[in-house]
Amino acid sequence: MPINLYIFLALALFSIGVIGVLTRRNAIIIFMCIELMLNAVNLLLVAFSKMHLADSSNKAMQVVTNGADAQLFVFFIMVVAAAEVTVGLAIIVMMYRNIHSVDVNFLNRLKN
Amino acid sequence: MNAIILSALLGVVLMFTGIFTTNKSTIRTVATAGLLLLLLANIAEMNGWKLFEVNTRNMLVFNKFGLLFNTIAFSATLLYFLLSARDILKVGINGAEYFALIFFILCGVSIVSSFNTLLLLFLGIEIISIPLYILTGSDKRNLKSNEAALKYFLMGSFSTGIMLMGIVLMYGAKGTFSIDAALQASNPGREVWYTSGLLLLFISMAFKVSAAPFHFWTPDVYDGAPTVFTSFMATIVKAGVFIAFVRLFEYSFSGSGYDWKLIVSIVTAATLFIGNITAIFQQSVKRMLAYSSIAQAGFMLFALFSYNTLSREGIILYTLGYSLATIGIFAVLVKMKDYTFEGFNGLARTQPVLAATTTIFLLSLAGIPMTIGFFAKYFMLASAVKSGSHLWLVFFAILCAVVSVYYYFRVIQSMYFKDGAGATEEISPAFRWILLLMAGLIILFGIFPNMILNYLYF
Amino acid sequence: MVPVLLILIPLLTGVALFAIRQEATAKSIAFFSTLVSLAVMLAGMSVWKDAAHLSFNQPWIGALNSHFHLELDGMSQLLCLLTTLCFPLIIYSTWNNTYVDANRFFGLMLLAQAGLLGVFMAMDAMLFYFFWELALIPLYFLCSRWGGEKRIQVTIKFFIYTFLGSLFMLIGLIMLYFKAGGSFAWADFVKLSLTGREEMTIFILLVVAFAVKMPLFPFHTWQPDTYEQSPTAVTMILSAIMAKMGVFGLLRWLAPVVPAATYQWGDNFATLAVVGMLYASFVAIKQDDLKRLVAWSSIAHIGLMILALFAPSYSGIQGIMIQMFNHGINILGMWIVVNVIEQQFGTRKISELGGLAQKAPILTILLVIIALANIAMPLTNAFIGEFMMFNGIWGSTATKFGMVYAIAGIITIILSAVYTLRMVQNVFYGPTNERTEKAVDIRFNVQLALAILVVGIILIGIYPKPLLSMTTEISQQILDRMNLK
Amino acid sequence: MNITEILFWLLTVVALTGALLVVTSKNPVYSVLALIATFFAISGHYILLNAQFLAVVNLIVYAGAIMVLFLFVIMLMNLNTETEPQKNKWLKMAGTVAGGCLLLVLVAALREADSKSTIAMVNTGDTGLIQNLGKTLFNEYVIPFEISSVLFLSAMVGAVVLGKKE
Amino acid sequence: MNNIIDYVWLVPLFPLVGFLLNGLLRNHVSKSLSGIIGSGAILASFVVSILIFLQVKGGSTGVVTLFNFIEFGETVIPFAFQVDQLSSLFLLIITGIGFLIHLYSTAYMHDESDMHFARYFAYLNLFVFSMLLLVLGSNYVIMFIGWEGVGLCSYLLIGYWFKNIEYTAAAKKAFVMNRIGDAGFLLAVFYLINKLGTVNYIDVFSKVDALSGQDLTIITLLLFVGATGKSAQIPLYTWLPDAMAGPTPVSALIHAATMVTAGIYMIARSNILYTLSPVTQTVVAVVGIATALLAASIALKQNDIKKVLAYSTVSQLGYMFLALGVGAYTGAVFHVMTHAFFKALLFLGAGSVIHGMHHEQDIRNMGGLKKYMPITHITFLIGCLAIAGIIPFSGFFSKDEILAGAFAKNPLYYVLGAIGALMTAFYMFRLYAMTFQGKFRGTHEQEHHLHESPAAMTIPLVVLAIFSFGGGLVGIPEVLMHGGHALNEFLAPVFAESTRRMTPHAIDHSTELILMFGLMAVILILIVLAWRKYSGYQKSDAEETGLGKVLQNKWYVDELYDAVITRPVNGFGKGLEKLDRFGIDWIVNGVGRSVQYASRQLRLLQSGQVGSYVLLMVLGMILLFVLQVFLKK
Repeated sequence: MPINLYIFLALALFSIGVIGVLTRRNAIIIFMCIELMLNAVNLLLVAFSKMHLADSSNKAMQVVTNGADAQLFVFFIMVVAAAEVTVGLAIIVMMYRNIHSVDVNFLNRLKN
Repeated sequence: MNAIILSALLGVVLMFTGIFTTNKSTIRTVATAGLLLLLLANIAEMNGWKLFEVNTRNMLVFNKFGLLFNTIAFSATLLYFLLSARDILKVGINGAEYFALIFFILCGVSIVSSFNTLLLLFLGIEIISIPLYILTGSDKRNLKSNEAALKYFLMGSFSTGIMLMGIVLMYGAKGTFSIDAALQASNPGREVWYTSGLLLLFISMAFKVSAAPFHFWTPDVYDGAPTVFTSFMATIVKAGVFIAFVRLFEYSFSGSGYDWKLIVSIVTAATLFIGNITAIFQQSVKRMLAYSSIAQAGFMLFALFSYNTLSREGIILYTLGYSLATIGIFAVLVKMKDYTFEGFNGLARTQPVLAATTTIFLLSLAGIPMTIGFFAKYFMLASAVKSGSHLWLVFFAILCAVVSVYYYFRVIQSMYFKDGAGATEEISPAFRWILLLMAGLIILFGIFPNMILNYLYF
Repeated sequence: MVPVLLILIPLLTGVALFAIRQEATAKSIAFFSTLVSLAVMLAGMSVWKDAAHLSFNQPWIGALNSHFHLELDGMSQLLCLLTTLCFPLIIYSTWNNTYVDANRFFGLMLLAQAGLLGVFMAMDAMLFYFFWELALIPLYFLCSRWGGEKRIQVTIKFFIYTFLGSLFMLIGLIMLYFKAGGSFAWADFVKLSLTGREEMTIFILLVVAFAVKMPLFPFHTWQPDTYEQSPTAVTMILSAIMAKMGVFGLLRWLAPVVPAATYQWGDNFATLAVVGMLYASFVAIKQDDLKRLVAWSSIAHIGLMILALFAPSYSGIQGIMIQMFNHGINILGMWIVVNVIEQQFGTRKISELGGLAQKAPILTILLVIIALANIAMPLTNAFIGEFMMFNGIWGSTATKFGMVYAIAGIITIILSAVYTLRMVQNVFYGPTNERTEKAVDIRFNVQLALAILVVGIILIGIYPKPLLSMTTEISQQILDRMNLK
Repeated sequence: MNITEILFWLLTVVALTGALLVVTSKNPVYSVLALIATFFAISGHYILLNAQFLAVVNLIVYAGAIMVLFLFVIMLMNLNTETEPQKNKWLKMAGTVAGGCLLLVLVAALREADSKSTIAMVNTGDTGLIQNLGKTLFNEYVIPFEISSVLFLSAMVGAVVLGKKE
Repeated sequence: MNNIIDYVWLVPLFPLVGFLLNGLLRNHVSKSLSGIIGSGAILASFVVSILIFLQVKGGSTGVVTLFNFIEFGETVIPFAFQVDQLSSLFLLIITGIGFLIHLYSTAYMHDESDMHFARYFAYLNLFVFSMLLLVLGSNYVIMFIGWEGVGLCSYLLIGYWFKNIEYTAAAKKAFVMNRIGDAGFLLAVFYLINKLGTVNYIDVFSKVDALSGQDLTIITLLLFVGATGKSAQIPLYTWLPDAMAGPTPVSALIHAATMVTAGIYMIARSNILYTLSPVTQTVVAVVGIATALLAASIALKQNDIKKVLAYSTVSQLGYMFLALGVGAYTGAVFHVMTHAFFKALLFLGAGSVIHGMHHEQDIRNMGGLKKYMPITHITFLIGCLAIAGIIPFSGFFSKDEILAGAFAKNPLYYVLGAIGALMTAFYMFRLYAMTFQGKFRGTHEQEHHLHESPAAMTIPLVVLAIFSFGGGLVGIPEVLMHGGHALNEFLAPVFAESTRRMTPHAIDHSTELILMFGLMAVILILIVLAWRKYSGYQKSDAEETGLGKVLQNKWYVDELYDAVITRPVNGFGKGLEKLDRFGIDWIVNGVGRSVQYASRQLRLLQSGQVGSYVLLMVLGMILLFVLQVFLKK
């Protein structure tokens, strides 16, 4: 498949994630949208991994990688995402315990 | 490598200390001793004595620059511990864990000061960020602390997403995550991926160092977090990220073949402007310092703007000067009963040593000669002048520096020239002596910056 | 050795004073220290006058190739003499003023002295900048801590204003540093040959700092307020010595370093100077506050020095140098009188005073002589300086408008008589009022201080040759660099 | 259009629809479910790209563990109804427009690349196999792997700090 | 002591020592002692001056350099004294009359306390010192030192009674007006230095051909500006009448005999420059004659005894400038001399009257004093006759010489000058008649206390009266006596160069005689008229009207100056201060304010909402992308 398609797809997912962060007020949903952004990145990484694999059979291109590093990167992203989720949800729960809401609009004691 | 491994281990040690004892002074002693060990280990490595022989496969590169920075960061942390360890333990019941998290952060700092691949940059930044989210929210009953933690977390993860997108695009163009190898690989037609990716990476790093217009988290988080942790966050962590930033663009900008000066200058100018201007109207010293840290970041961005030897020296001096001064001020701030400017009224009468040292810290932040802050700013400005383009930025920076005098001096005015009680908590003599030591260092390095700079050339 | 001693004595004493609690002791130590400085300075001018004693050069910041280079050449000697002479007089004449935290007050005074002396002796731009600021910071604290009602706003404005100027100067010095191939040495700066554009940029950057400090119209608005609000002892430093920093900067770091731009901009700045002189003189006529009056008069007098620099000639340049000294001691005398009046009557309003001549004849006599020096009567020191400056301005070959400047400038000579005599008339002459009814004459210390000044004023006025020969060489050097005769 | 392309487009549509649903649905539970659907579609893409290991890990870690955690928290907080009041409409609009612009700009920027002929290898290649990845991970990538343990440690400590009752 | 000229520095030294002694010891010396110090110093100077004069008369002149005053580059300004015919003559006048006035003062000022008495003599000595510097200086700078010095002393002495704020105001006015003139003088000096590199008279005059006509005109005009200030000419004359606030002997010495003639001395000294610039000469003559007429007309209606004399002085100074303007330098110097005698006499006489009347100065309250103060009366009458120009009184000769010179240059000058002379005669005898003739119009108490002044006052009067009577005999015109003009011969070396270059305007003897005696006849008629009219003067409350009122109010010149200069300057000062506070400073503070305002507004960006933060971040990203990727290629 042309790499451009994957790029556009990843960008679309990424942007939808961004839009979600921008428009939603529920902290959990915002967090989910961020996960969506990370997944868009993962998808693109895998696509690039395969692109570079394709390049490696092309003599004109400088061969740098067989794409394994990208897939491992995806792996590490997932690791980090998991860690983040642990912490993030802990924070959200703590927040909820205090104000009984996860609406980010209520977070406005700190301003100006 | 000494630093990375030791700091991770020390983090674990502290975790276990927390399990076996609740004695605060034990925890404090262990943490301080551990940090001293860490510092010594790093100095040992600077002198070529490696504790661990690890094949990093070129993913980590330890050079003088990074090691010197580590030394500075650890020394600053040591001073921070000496000044504020008691206050860290006052934040909540999980004293040992806070120290453990700080050690993990130091691990992250030593990773980002020596990374050679974007993967480790990413991991290092995350190792720094995740404990910070927690420390920010560690005052669990305090709604401001909660709010700050959540804001920081949401926006931090958002910027992580942007960073990753940037890394991916760069990888797409070059086929590698290694930052020096990326320069050799050139795939015609894909440069635009590289540029876009680099830009996204730049943006996310700008977020981490709170450069405008990606700085919005900074005032709220610094304000909301427990003051002791704000101190750590605003100094050592920020400096660490800056070193990563500089390290990253040391290779990347020059390799990209584009003129980055324009956008860097715009971001720098915006940071200076917003940081300085907004700081003026603040009523709380803590929040003022948050904005001031944005403003200082603006000056540090000069290191990126004009990449040359001067700026390399300068960023080291800058991080040192900035950290010393800010840690000192925050340590005093922690002791204050009232964080507003009025709270400082008459401090010179009630606590002359605190007032005098705070004055020196503030003068250093303002960049007055005879303090290291002056040389920090000097190197930044000189490097920009040397680079020869976008001179307007230099003048803009000057104007902003002048504005900064106004709000820094407001504190001095409160302490010295206004009447008031200037109430503080009880101050131990050791605290005073350490403050004096720091003030002394600031002046010493302010008169003889060579003592630091020589290390870069020995 | 002499330069180092001159810096170290006030610096170390100043720092040490912070530890001394007793007021009287602190004051005495400060006074003694300033006397020692004066003795060292005099020794430097008489006994140790070989180059080895008057110059000190050690590497300082290796990474920047900056040297700790101090030197006492003719111009420095003159200004250092002024500084070392003024400080003991200031402390002595204000001996009866009381200050809270007197030890800090005097400590800061001495730090300021160290900074000022450093400025006048530094031959390395970085060092110069250092001392430039070192002089400023203690004064900020002095003004803000011990000043009048509105001191906080006024001094922060003063500080920000001058700090802005000095940052511009810093950029200019950095540019010069790179142009000079990585050297801060004055000797390298004056060897540079820059393009017109570069000179222009550097000129503007440097001149701002000096213009604010002097101050040159229209950068002057901080000055009357600051002089008014500062404690008088500090005002003495500000106007007697610190204002000279700007002029000194022009002479040392501007004109010889960027001579072409100095020419090119000469007329603009000369015009500003003339306008400023007239402006200040006119404003001074209607001032009611003694401090503001003297402040404005100072602007007018300094304006003449600026004018003489931007319409340069040999006699003008040399005139500036000796006038820096002369104006310093004259205005110091004025301030001492103002201080006496303020201490005694608690007011500085001219309209609330009167008839002091009946009650305080000695004060009146001394003041009248100083006032006459202020309006440049012949046989007072100021006449020599102003004569040479006006002569230089009139005959300057650097500008086409020398005569116009001289004619416009000479109007201020007339106006200075108007406002000075108005002050004398309204404060000292006429009938006494209830406020001045119980006035007493000045104490011995003030008498002595003023008498020393008056003797100096008259001696220099009659026999200016020592001052002139001191500055001949350096004037020639500056003029050679500017390609002037 | 061969089967690969058909699958590609199908998965793409599912992923995008899922993503849009995540953003738009009022009920958080629906959002979670839509996100899981998206993850499935993305896993499908992985398989299509012959990255089986990642596809599986994605399903296990993301769809399995993480999303369940989300769901769990949402249930815990009793957020499964439409609790979210309407946000300021203008801000919402601005957010959408800004996101759209970002997409536009990114696409416009990346479209420039001379990569029309570049393809991502589909259905072939064995880099994605667990054996190869494992080898690389424990040879080349052992340092990041160890370092990520620090990350987990800190996350763990963090969870303890935040979760422990005072 | 074979060459006394080398010791010329003694002449100014004595008064300087006197000044220092009296000034520093003023609290410790008795009145008599300070009187002796003061007068003695001048007497000593006078003695030396006489010796010098004799030597100069023998033909030797010289320059005595003490030290180099100012040096820069090639310009050297020495502190040197030049002794020649002109300066030695002035030395005699200054020290001679100075001594008489010091002597007079010991009695006149006797009411003052010890300290102020000593102060008075200190000032007076300082004045003499300055005046001596002025005339002795061998270059323009030293002259300028004396020039300003006498201005200063005039200031100090006018404001001698400093408790009276009016007096100090008059003093200030005098000083400022002098300063205006001085500024012109200074500029001339600068011009000279920059053109010739020297200010020494000898060098300047020998290099005079190096100056173009324009240079000369400018220099001489600027110098003349100086002269108008010091010698009270239009437009700077108004300070002199006000200067009468000072003690009367001061008026006699400074504001009649010596200081005000400094301008004449200066022009006479620079005669060669003036001779070579006809434009300036015309200006000098016109200003001189205009001043003479204006002041004389004002004097007609003044009632203050000293004011009349003051305007008379202004008027006479006008004559001297007329003389200078027409090139009759000797005439001018001659008139300086005779004027010094008779005007000092008149002032001292007036002082005697005032002393006798207990500080009453209004002549409307006097009258009939001749029987109470006979010596004063006689001497005053001699003075009046002298100033009126009655042969053989001294004024006749000098005035005649001036008028003859004027006629030779331009008959119009003569006509105007003659009118002035007539007015002079009229107002002087009005003054005389109202003071000494008729009945006493003062209070009874005043009448009771009236008495002749003590010897210390009358002796100077008599001496001066003798000189006023006979002083003119050194300059008897050629028509009356061949070779009678001793002064002319004496001064000839000084004016030699001018004489050589001037085109002589000789008038024939018969015309001169007609003019001389015709004028004197008219003057005599006027004297009789005035005498008769004012001998029977009665006080009346009727206000003056018409021209009389204008004259009484001095042509409203003071008011004019007040409206045109003083008030605008003050207003300007006030306005500028406003401008400063609300203009420049407002802008400066405005920068601060706008930064504060920006701060207030900018912090609103920090809304506290995560959504808007992220929105702004995204917008920032878009902006950077657009800049970097699309706009920069």
